[in-house]
Amino acid sequence: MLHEWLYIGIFLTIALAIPAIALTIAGILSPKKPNPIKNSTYECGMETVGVSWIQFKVQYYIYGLVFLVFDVETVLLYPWAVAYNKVPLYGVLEGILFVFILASGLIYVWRKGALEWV
Amino acid sequence: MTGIQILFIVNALVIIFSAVMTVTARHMIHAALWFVLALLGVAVVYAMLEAGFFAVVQVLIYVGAIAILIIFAVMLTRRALEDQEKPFNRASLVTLLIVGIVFVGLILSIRFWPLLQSTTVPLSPDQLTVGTLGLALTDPQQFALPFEVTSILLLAAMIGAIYIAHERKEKGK
Amino acid sequence: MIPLYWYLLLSAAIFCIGLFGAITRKNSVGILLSIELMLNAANINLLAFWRYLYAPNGDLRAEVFVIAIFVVAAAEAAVGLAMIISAYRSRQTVVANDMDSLKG
Amino acid sequence: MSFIQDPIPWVIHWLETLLIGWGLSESLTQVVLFVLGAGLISVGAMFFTTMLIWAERKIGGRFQDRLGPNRVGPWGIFQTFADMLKIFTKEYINPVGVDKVPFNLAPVLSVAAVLAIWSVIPFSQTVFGTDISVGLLIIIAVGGLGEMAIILAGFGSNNKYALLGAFRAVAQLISYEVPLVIVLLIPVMFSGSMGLNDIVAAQKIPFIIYAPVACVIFFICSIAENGRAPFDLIEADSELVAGYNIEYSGLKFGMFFVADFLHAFTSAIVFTTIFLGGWQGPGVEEMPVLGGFYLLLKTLVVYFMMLAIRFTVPRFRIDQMMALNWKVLTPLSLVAVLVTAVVDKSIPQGNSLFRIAALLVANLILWLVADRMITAFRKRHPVQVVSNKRPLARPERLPAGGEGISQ
Repeated sequence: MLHEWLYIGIFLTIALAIPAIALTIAGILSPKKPNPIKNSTYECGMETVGVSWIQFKVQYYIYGLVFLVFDVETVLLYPWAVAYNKVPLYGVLEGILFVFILASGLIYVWRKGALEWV
Repeated sequence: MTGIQILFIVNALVIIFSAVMTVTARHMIHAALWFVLALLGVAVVYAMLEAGFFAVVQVLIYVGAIAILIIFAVMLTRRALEDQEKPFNRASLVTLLIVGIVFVGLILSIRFWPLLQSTTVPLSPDQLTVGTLGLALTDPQQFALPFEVTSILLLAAMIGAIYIAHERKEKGK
Repeated sequence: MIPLYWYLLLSAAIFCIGLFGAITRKNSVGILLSIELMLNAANINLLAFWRYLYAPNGDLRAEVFVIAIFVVAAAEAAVGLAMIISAYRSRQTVVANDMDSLKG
Repeated sequence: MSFIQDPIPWVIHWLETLLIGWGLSESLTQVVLFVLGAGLISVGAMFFTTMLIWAERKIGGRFQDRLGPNRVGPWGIFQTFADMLKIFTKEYINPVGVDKVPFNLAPVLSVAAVLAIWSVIPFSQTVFGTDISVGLLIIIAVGGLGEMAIILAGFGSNNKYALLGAFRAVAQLISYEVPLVIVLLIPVMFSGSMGLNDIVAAQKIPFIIYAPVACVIFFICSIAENGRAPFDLIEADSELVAGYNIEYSGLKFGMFFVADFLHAFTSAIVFTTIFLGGWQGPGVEEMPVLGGFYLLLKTLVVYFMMLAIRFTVPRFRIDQMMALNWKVLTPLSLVAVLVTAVVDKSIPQGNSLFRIAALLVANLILWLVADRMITAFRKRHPVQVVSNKRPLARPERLPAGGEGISQ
């Protein structure tokens, strides 16, 4: 088990290293002639007005919220799905109850109109 | 000192450093990004404990969902970031003292605990997969109730959060 | 082979950092982050105890507890951030000290 | 097992004995082999992607009645290398006010997040990186790292448009992750494991036949996760200057492109592994090396289908895309999980032909019902203009009172 995670760790390190090395090589090869106009932020030829941060609408948060809840609930269903072949019928029914609770949440959000992108 | 111990110490230092940065960073986005690094470190700790499922779930839920939600929320409330001011309230020194005492107390309380010397035994292949967990979660003799209650808790949280956060259209008129 | 108390020390350290942040942070999102750190510390402890003390007996209580903490963390983040956004909308602040009125 | 039947484990075994013969310890040999294997797989994936960029441009050209690249080398096959050479020598522009660490970390992370998926893919019966028991969840989890990369890019760029683009991209990615995660429960249910090796081994008959609805949902969601047409709102250049990567230049920009192409191919291989039986095919028991060819063949077919969709289907509007996800795919995937769980449990075990037939019929009924419901819904709610407040190009057509102009 641990050596499997070691492999994943090594793989991740290499996966991070390959683009990093490529970027470094390109950084060495590439010319460096900065000037203030080139380095200005790309905003339709205008100076950046204010901080780059602007207000976002709450819809992003709502999607994130629904996603979070669904993600957590689904992840909890994975142990159930792994054991699916071994659990008796009532165990499957429990999983179904779980899915129904999940679905009722979706219906609530839908009826509330929180899923509309306006 | 074996390789895995060195790995643990490096990882622990990364976690603690990023946790400190999370708590002290002035910019909330930076705090959230340091928080993500701390979470990834914690996922590595889980993997070292051979709790593979929880390591992945940590990345999936915390990094993939909670951290993104937090960043969304920071963006939504960004005008009040107060970058220039001190990030702490005036009780910070007293709190530092209290937290130090708590930390020392925690160490002292686990110092002479008899079970501290327990060692690990290799896990059975059944425990490495989450099959047994899944069986236990649906067994009414064991954890079927907590399993369903968690879903109700999440449902309640979602309904509550949507109710609070959703902008009601008719309000403006 | 890592001794059990290493995990406990790490978790105690994270918990104390989180505690410090939860008490002193002005920004309420920061408070939430600190609380999540504390929950993570608890999770490390639970899984360490599971691995060292309970796994040999096939006892799953610690794992179920970890799942519960994940769910609580998610619920807390969802509702807490929604409240912060809502409070921000009505009072234009996320500083916890300024949220001193019970009116919405 | 002879060399012809299964060369790669043979080579690995030879290397292992060689390294141990040199006096390395058992665990160190393991680590060296891991590094070698991981390096080979990642470099191989990157190289293969480079070739696929050419193929994609060529095929895309054909779809659009053009020739595609045809100057560098025969059939323009070296076009990508020429492009790479060019982009390697391009200047990095570091705009003022960027947040250095997130800005530079984002391209690296976006490639790494896709590359990491390759660590769990089984290439044949005997050739795989690792048979970890949570492989399926790892594939989803590293997708979360890709989302972090987009956020880092958007935030680090110090640019309104980059930030807006990043948030739209992340909103799309997390939305489409929901049905993806739900639908992946079905293969796990069938195979009783989250390890990809077990999932492939359980597919003597591919899961696409057991669960076609889940398969289609997964396919749509993986296209959306790629951010390719018809879901290419991440780079909707007519609406958001270019998306989150607007401030990037040189190879840093190129890295996002590499990640994009790599992601397309990777999701094709993931789709093949989970629903089309991976390396399964006739004769793999005797000749495991054939499995690799089957996998490649199936993956290329899936990839070609993705290309065909990309080059023929017009782009969704963002509200349509979100509606498709939350109002069609998510409920449908939940119902698909329910139907599969009930049907599979209620039919007697052991009779595999009957089981397939029952599941197939259940899926078809589900599909028909869903189709009917969508049609009925669209009849009740005919398509209407979402926003009639947009500024008109011709002022004389302004509605009375000039209310039509939105600011």
